[in-house]
Amino acid sequence: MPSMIQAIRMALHVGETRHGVTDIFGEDVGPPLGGVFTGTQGLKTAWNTPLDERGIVGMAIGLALAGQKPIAEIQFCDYAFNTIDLLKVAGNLCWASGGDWNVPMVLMTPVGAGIRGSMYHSHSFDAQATRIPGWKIVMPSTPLDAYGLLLSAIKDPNPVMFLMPKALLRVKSKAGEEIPGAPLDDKVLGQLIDAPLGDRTSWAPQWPPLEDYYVPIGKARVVREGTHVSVLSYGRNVPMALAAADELAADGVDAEVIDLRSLHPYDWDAITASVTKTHRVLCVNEDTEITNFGEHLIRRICEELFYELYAPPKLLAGAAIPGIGLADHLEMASVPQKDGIKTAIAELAAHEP
Amino acid sequence: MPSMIQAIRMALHVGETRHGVTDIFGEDVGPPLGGVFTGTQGLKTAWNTPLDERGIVGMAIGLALAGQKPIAEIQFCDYAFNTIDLLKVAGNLCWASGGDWNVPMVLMTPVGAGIRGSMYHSHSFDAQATRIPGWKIVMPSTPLDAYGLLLSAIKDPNPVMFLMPKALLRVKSKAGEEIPGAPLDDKVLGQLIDAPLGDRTSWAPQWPPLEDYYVPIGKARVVREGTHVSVLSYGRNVPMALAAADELAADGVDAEVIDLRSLHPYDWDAITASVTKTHRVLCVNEDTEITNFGEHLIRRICEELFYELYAPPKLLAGAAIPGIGLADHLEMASVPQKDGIKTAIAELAAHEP
Amino acid sequence: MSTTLSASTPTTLTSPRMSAELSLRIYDLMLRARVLEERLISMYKQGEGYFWIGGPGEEAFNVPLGLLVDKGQGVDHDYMHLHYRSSGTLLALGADPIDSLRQMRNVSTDPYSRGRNFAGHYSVRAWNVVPVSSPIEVQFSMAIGTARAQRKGTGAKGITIVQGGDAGSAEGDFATALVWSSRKGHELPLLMLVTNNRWGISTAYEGQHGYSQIADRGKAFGMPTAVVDGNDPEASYAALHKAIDYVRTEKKPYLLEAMVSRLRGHSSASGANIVKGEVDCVERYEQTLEARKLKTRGECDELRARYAQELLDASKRIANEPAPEPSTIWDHVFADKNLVGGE
Amino acid sequence: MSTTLSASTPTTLTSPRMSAELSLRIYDLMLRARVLEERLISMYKQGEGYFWIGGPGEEAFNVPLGLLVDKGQGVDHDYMHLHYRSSGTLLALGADPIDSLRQMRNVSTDPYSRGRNFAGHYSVRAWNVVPVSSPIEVQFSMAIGTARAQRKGTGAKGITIVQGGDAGSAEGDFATALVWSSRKGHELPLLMLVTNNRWGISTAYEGQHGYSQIADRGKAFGMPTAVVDGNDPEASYAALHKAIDYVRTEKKPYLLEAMVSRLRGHSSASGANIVKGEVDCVERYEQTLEARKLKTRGECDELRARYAQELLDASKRIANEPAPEPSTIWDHVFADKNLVGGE
Ligand SMILES: Cc1ncc(C[n+]2csc(CCOP(=O)(O)OP(=O)(O)O)c2C)c(N)n1
Ligand SMILES: Cc1ncc(C[n+]2csc(CCOP(=O)(O)OP(=O)(O)O)c2C)c(N)n1
Ligand SMILES: [Mg+2]
Ligand SMILES: [Mg+2]
Repeated sequence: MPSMIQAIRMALHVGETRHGVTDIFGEDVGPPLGGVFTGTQGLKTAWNTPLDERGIVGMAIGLALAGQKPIAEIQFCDYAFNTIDLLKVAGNLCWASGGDWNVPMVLMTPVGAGIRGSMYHSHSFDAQATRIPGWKIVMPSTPLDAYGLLLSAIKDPNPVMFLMPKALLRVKSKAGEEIPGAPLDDKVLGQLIDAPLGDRTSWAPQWPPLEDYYVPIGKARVVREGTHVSVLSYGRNVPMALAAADELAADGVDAEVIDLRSLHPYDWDAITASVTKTHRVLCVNEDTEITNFGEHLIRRICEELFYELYAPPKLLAGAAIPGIGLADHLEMASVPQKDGIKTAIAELAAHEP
Repeated sequence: MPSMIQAIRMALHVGETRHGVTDIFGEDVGPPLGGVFTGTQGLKTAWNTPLDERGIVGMAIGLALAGQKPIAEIQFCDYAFNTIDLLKVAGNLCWASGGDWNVPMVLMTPVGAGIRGSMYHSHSFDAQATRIPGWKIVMPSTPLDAYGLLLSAIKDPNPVMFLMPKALLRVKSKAGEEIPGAPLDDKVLGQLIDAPLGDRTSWAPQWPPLEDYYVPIGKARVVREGTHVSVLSYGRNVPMALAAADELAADGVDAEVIDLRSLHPYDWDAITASVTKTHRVLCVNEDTEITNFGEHLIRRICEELFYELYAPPKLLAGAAIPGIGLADHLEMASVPQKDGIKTAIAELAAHEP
Repeated sequence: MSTTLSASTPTTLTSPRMSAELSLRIYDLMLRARVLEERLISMYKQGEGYFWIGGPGEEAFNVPLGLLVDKGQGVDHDYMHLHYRSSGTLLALGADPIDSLRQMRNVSTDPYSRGRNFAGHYSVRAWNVVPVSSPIEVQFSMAIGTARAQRKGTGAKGITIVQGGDAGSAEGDFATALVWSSRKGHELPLLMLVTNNRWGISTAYEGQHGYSQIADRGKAFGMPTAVVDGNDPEASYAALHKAIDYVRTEKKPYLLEAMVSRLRGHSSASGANIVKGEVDCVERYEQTLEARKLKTRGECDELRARYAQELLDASKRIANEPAPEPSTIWDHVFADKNLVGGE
Repeated sequence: MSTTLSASTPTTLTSPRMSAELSLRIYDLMLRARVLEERLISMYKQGEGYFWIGGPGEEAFNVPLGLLVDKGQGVDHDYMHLHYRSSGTLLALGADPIDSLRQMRNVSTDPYSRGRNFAGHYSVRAWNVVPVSSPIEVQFSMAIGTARAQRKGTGAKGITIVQGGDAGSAEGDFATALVWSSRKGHELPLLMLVTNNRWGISTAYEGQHGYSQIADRGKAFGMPTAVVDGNDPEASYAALHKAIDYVRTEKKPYLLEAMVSRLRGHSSASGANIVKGEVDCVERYEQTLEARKLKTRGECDELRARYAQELLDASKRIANEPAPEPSTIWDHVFADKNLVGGE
């Protein structure tokens, strides 16, 4: 079964062959490397840019204004913080011009901890991203969702940010989550689309007959149904929360795990349905915990569903410190881990008004 | 009585004459203009930089590393969004070096709406600022607090952001809020320290015998005591909230208005004391309402004071749209106004569990 | 590779005499642009608008620019990433000045921003005029994108033109445009224009730059550069013509700096009053045309009076046009279904 | 104003013969630096660290740099804003290589970052070595600040040195350093160093730049520029000596580009294996010293083996040093009372 990074590569291939993608670019995105996570190997429209994130974002905006369909990559979201003003411009040109112009670009960037990336390969971007109006923001937790969300992003007439959970990029699809048209056998798929090590000058990928598949932007996915606690999460923390919930089932705790998938717009109906069922909420994400997107969800839940709550809603997020340290202990102590999620769910479930 | 911008100018003068401030700089900060809001007129260490915010922030970091005491200005916070990465570096050098280095710089920048600034002279910065670990963040709502917070910022060994509420810069001190050493008479003060219109080449300010006065970073101020509702705010919205509360007193609604003054670190004790007294919370600020600092306060209040709450906590903030429109109607509809605050307080006060 | 017309030398004499017809057309547009700015300033001073910024002093350069671009929509026409002093260019492109009055009044009929943005913040998709953004110099980072869509090999007939001021060239985005447009083997059809009025708000050019001319910065990148007297419409026309031809045929970058005046100061924030000691390109060109017997003083004055009256009437016509509705703040956040937050 | 030593010409011959003592000192430090990087790479490959990045291939330039700076704390000494390939410079300054091993192991005894940052991310306040930050080129924006604290008139004796790679010069921050350091009448004592290995991770120099040498970009700013063979320690020493003298005496900026090798690829992410076809400056200098009868092959091999053994022993010595405690993540967020959030 394909990994998330292979799913992303396949969606990009479908995008450039069938859906008008004209440029896939960023630092080390083109040959020979094809991306530091291999996400852009073998793509015919992939090219290497100068080492200048402002130029990369500006290039994408300009291409989009010229009616192209650019997909820009910022190598690590840690290096996107010198472009926030340009991301704001991308998000405001349609509004500023009263609808005269639109900016159909996709920005993809790896986010989060989990690869021992130390201070500058562990940043999250969800809180920052949700602060930039005019953007749609998606973040998959499975290869299939990555495939379907990226194709939806490519079709969208607005700027769409595609956040790639670094720690999940090499995780493979589960049964039942096949990518339509992709071979099931890892080896076969790898031989078709993975670039060889060493010299690649004569290599060309052989793409399987991939089919279109769309995950609508704005729709969450119930990963695990449950009745005691609603866990609202996305990206890397979704499989963690699922594992925590499964382990807790033994102790009779039945948690519902929801993968938001879209951070903006987000699926308020799904959140409402779950909270009115479980009456207990845990938001989990890796971003720093002061002025965090999970706090927006909790604020809105408190404003609109206050009397549905049988326990104080809880946020489990990254420590509000300047970076994530390299040493294992430090990283573990800085972002949510399975055991912490488990404890938080159990406490919420045990809480009686 | 002095205006907030005069109070800021006087604090900067005290800083450069008595507290080691070596450089006060930014676009149009030096002669002849002395700042687009006159905040840096007549200061001996004020100078004009190139039009390059990244250079301005980098310059401040470098000066601080070299043991100087720089005060950098970003002309409008709307133009600070291309420097977020550098602000993050300023906030992480002490942590990254395990305490080897520190960065004693002050960054001041005008924020918020209220001067019909349209899309790029109306931004708020409080949500973005509170997302940058390693920084202390303050925002005054009176001239005296501006004076005392700025002097505390100058003395602080860390990077401190001094957010200047644009709409209040020309508002004058109230009785009882005199700046120690400054003449009470507007005309007298103006003649001493305001630069004349026209040619200023031969002008020099005459500084009154100003005294040190410090508002500790991290301490809120109860602007109005009340028992029914706690209004947590800062900057421009504080006088609005106060006016709303005073008007509501007639209808028997007794709201407590708290000016946080420090956004990071913030005064959790003051918040706790107020909420455990009133049991009803309204957070008011102008920044966009998705992933907003008020949502952090509400999240923490819900986590730690849930059973103290007799009503759903409420946030009144800026609309989550790409900009603030120029036309009056548009600006009014985009950020909190007095009537909206009044309604929100009244609804909370009327709410029974 | 690099041509330099110094700003001081009387370039009118060096440049070939222009046809009377074109001279008069340029003069007419310069005058219309000047009168438009004066109307906008009076509107501001009479409280009919909150803020003014614009281009009095740049007409001699911006009008020829508007006349020389290939106007239209899409990659086969020229993209323009302008800044906030471009009224001359817009009028030369055929914009109706009444729309500038509408933006000044921030009424719902403002076609450029629906009452949302400041005066001079144009946006005309049908003419490839991308929205003017207030943040200085970001247009230089975006322009490389439209230029790439028109690069050699695409078959696109258009080029990209980006314009900014002198102080703004200190932003990294200016360097971004230089670096990205000149990559060997990947050059972009990008014309970079710097209108140098020797000021950034209150900050003088002197003491802020290490080169004598901003155009010099292009030389290391192997692109042609030039400096032109932007107060001379004929020299400007010639310099722009040469630069645009080069970019269009070579599909490579070019950096052109124009020395211009700032006749009303930076903006209404500094009073928008007449500044002494600056060359007035309209007056200067009127003298040239008088000397050439193409216009008389009387004709010029009469024309100016007529245009002023037309705009005064126009401002009255729009006096009762409605302000945008508060609820419209939610419009156009997205190009498709407008879904803010989550529903 | 501008001197250019081409990277191709055999600059060893043109540069005056160096004293035997200094030659041997430089060689010794180059070798120690090389052996240190090799130890770090083996530690990475043996799972004793998570990530390696460093300077094999830059020793011939970085060692002379470390020998030539005025070392100490404060404005009367030289500030160094380095990047992540500076082990040669640090050893030349007198750093103990064992501390680099500690950072590689991210143990609590790592004096540079307390186990928080990647290998090669040095910080030594006592020597004005500001913390190496991973984001490319931000050091160029910060360096103007320490340089201003040392500008003409302050009486400060030190200068500021900033170093980055070739690809990174595309960032706006590189232009920021050029613009701010060369402002007429406000020049800064800033030495800008570009170590050009012709790669940015996997992206070749060719096709990414519009100039033949990055140093050319300094010319428009009126600053002296030079290109030196960074694989030649004596040419590098001479070029650095000249540049540092100029900056120290003139208190003005200078841009020096060194052509260097990248002997182990970009980092451990690309395998950290030996790359063919790159000049090895240590081997090349050993041949020079042999030719000059200052060293024999045997002495070189013996020295290398000894240093390798010393570092192997050192790595064993620190094998049991403790990892940082989880609770330490909260330390040093602030320089004073550590108050995160609100208490
Ligand atoms: C990024 C940014 N910083 C600051 C400002 C505020 N500002 C508006 S115009 C201006 C001066 C621009 O000078 P110049 O680039 O020479 O253009 P000019 O106005 O002289 O035509 C400044 C500092 C801004 N709009 N954008
Ligand atoms: C702002 C930023 N963008 C991207 C990266 C990822 N990155 C690390 S090193 C590197 C290449 C740097 O190349 P160069 O500047 O030539 O230095 P070299 O590594 O070749 O010495 C990149 C893209 C980064 N660290 N910082
Ligand atoms: Mg200017
Ligand atoms: Mg390199």
